[in-house]
Amino acid sequence: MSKTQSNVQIKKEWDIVGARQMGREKAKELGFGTVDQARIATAISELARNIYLYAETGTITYEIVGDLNKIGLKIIASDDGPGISDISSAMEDGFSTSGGLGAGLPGVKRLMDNFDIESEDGKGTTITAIKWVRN
Amino acid sequence: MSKTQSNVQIKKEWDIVGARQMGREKAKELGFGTVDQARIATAISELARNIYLYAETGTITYEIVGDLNKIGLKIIASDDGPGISDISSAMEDGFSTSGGLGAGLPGVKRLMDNFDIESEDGKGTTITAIKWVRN
Amino acid sequence: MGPFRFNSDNYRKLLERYIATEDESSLYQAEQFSKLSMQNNISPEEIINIHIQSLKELYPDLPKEIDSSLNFLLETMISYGLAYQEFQTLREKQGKLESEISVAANMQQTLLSTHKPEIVGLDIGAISVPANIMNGDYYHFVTDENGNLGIAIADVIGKGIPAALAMSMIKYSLDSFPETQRNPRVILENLNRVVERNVDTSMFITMFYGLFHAESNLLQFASAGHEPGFYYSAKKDEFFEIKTNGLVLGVTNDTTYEQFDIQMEKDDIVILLTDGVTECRVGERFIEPDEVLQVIRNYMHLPAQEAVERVYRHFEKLQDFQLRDDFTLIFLKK
Amino acid sequence: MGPFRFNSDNYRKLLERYIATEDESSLYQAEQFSKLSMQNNISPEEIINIHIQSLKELYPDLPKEIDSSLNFLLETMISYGLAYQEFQTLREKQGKLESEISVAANMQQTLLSTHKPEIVGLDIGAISVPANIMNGDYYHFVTDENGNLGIAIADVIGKGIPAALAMSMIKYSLDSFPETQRNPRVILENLNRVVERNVDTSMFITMFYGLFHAESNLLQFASAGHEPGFYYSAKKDEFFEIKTNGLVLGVTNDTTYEQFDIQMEKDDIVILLTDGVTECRVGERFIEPDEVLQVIRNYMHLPAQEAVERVYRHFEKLQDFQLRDDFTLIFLKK
Ligand SMILES: [Mn+2]
Ligand SMILES: [Mn+2]
Ligand SMILES: [Mn+2]
Ligand SMILES: [Mn+2]
Repeated sequence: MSKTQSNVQIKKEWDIVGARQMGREKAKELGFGTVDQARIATAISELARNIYLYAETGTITYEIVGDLNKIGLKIIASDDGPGISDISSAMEDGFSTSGGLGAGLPGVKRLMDNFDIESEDGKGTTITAIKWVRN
Repeated sequence: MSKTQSNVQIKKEWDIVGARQMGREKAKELGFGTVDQARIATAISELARNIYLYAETGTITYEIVGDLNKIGLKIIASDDGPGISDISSAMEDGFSTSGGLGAGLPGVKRLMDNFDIESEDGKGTTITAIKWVRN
Repeated sequence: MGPFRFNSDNYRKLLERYIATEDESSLYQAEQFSKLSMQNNISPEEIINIHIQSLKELYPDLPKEIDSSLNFLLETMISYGLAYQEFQTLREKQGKLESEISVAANMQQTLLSTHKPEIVGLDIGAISVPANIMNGDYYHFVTDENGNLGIAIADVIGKGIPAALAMSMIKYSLDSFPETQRNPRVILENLNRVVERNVDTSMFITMFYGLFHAESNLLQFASAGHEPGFYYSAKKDEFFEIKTNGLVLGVTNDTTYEQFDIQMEKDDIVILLTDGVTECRVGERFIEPDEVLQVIRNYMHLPAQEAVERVYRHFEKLQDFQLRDDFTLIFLKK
Repeated sequence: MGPFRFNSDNYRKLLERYIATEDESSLYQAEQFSKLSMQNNISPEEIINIHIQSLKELYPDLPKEIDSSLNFLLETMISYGLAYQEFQTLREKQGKLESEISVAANMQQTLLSTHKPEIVGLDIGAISVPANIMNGDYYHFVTDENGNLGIAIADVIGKGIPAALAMSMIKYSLDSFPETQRNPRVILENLNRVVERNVDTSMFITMFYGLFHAESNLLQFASAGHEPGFYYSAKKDEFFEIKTNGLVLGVTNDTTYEQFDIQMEKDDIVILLTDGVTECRVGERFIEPDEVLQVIRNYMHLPAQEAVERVYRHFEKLQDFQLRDDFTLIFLKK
């Protein structure tokens, strides 16, 4: 298993692909099945794309988490962008943030097991999501 | 092309399969693509299953219809069963008639291009649906 | 061919049989399998995965390109899986909302319900049926100590919840007018101000208000743009349209209404209605006024309540049991 | 890697590249492809079909078993395709319903709006914020010719559209009582009968009604099971709970209410509220009564309107901007 934390900078659209790839590799290493690997990659896609579109630059961080009983992959997407002024709207279905093309944040929440968002107007956004390996 | 009208009697569950098969063959002969063949078979399944479950016996009739410009397959499902007392409810999404397993009549309507229903309380039901070959 | 449990072994077995025989029976079972998997909240991308696993078990030497191609397909299904999950959430939400609306509709029915009074020498029939769950039509009877009868009939232009709220407003405003001041013209002028003040300009309310004097058999009335009713004169055996004029409620603050009257005689009938009766649609065409009167004529010899119910049932059937608009009909028979 | 049009050629090209390279970039584009196909209302079974066609073009000698297996997969996707189409219908329906509710909410706001009166020697602040779109809390001020102030504050137990309808009823009933008869006890007894007659037994309404006499500074009040407010005595620099008793509205027809009074003195404050204030939840725990009073104390030196707004903003933040219940707060400062 590689070191427990690593990250990918998001600056251009191409970096979204890099972030997905890193996530998929980590997921494979941890023993996630094909479907979950694809779900994790899609969630990262969404998060990285949000950074690219709205904050311009930011970071996707990968962390292996867990205890004796379970193990999982934590994805942290953080940026210093404009922040999300209305979080409860952004978490509503149908209120897509990627110009109608995305599954939006509710999609990320569905793809992963845990989901947390912190955002302050003008001070950026940090989204943390975990997926647990199914036994 | 075979004769323009034929039919399958529905008396037992096995007849549903026969009705689907006949429908799929007709559809293939008429030049429907694979997806439309599967849709027509599914619609017939639904109609035949309704007959089997609620009217016990009935008939699925196949008719080739059209004019110089278009050609299609007409499916007529008729029975002398108890009839549908509340047609508008039966045509509502989520009000499934096959014990939660079916796509119900709204499903048949979506799978086909034209849809018509006539039913009288205690006097049976006749459902007519047409699918047109896409050019 | 009985019911089977949802699991991937079943899928593999069905798939194997289908590949061997290409029979319709396996496809029928494929359909049953997919319905069952939907009942178990299995997403479409999981079906693709089950397909891949089954194929690998059946063909351990599956060409690498095929395996690879199926992974690609699985990837395209993830978004569809999300849509499928959103669908399930939405269906729950919709169910809740619908039950909320049906509670509100019940409440509205209680709130707006009116008691049909017994007036000596006047036979009253009234029916009001909503096209959807909530009724945007309204009628109301009120009597004073002298046995005079006030009759309101109204129609909100607009449907659903906003229309229901507007109707509650009309009801409570009407209730709040003192019993002694039941002059049709004045009532409409007061209501007009209430509506103008409280309701969005995009919502209009039409209303007819009548006051029947029990002793003199005089019906006084005024109308705020409401669908004209009919007066049947028994002596002439003829129907007359009840002509009025008057702006719908809520347009301007200072609208005034003109008051009219009809001297009712024995066996005469006053017929009040909303446009859900006269603009009844049969297929693509609207019904003709003469047809409406012919139907009324067929039943008007019956007791008033039975008559309005028969007329309603006639139009319900004519419209294939699918009302396009709320339907309200009142008969006042001398 | 720019945007591309939706067509099956694109799918084939992407698939071909992925089979050759197995690179993440193709999978990213697969995701984009599927989102685009969803925008074009392409059903999942059509994606399977595009996949089959692409594979046949890439491998004209595709093994018969593989072809056959994919047809089987396609068959299982037909039901999912139906669910997908139902989802689109439902989304439209939901959109309509939501806009209907928002129109109704706007109307409710207009209908229930109250004018905050200017009373010499009394500083009034009031705020009411719904947790969802429609407000199930209600407050109302009314003055008579002697400058006395009637204050109503109410909470429907129940949310959404039915609660909104119930509140309209309360508002119109209140409006219909003659101005001269503003005795709190009598008002609650009358309202109780209206609610009992008109509203389903599963819906309860709590209400506090107060009458402030401008000349004597006496506040008379009665409560129908409403959340107790607080009385701040400036002389003692202490808060007292405003103790009352009385059944919620609508339980039995003949409920009677006890009337209490408070003699207000200079700088005293009467604080009226709904349980959305006192039962404010922070994470998993309810806030303590002392914490509520501490927050009130922090802002009560401000002008009454500013004070209630500051208290609201404090609790809004504490609850992560997600109210669990409608929030209504009134300050009456001598
Ligand atoms: Mn209407
Ligand atoms: Mn109408
Ligand atoms: Mn409430
Ligand atoms: Mn409350």
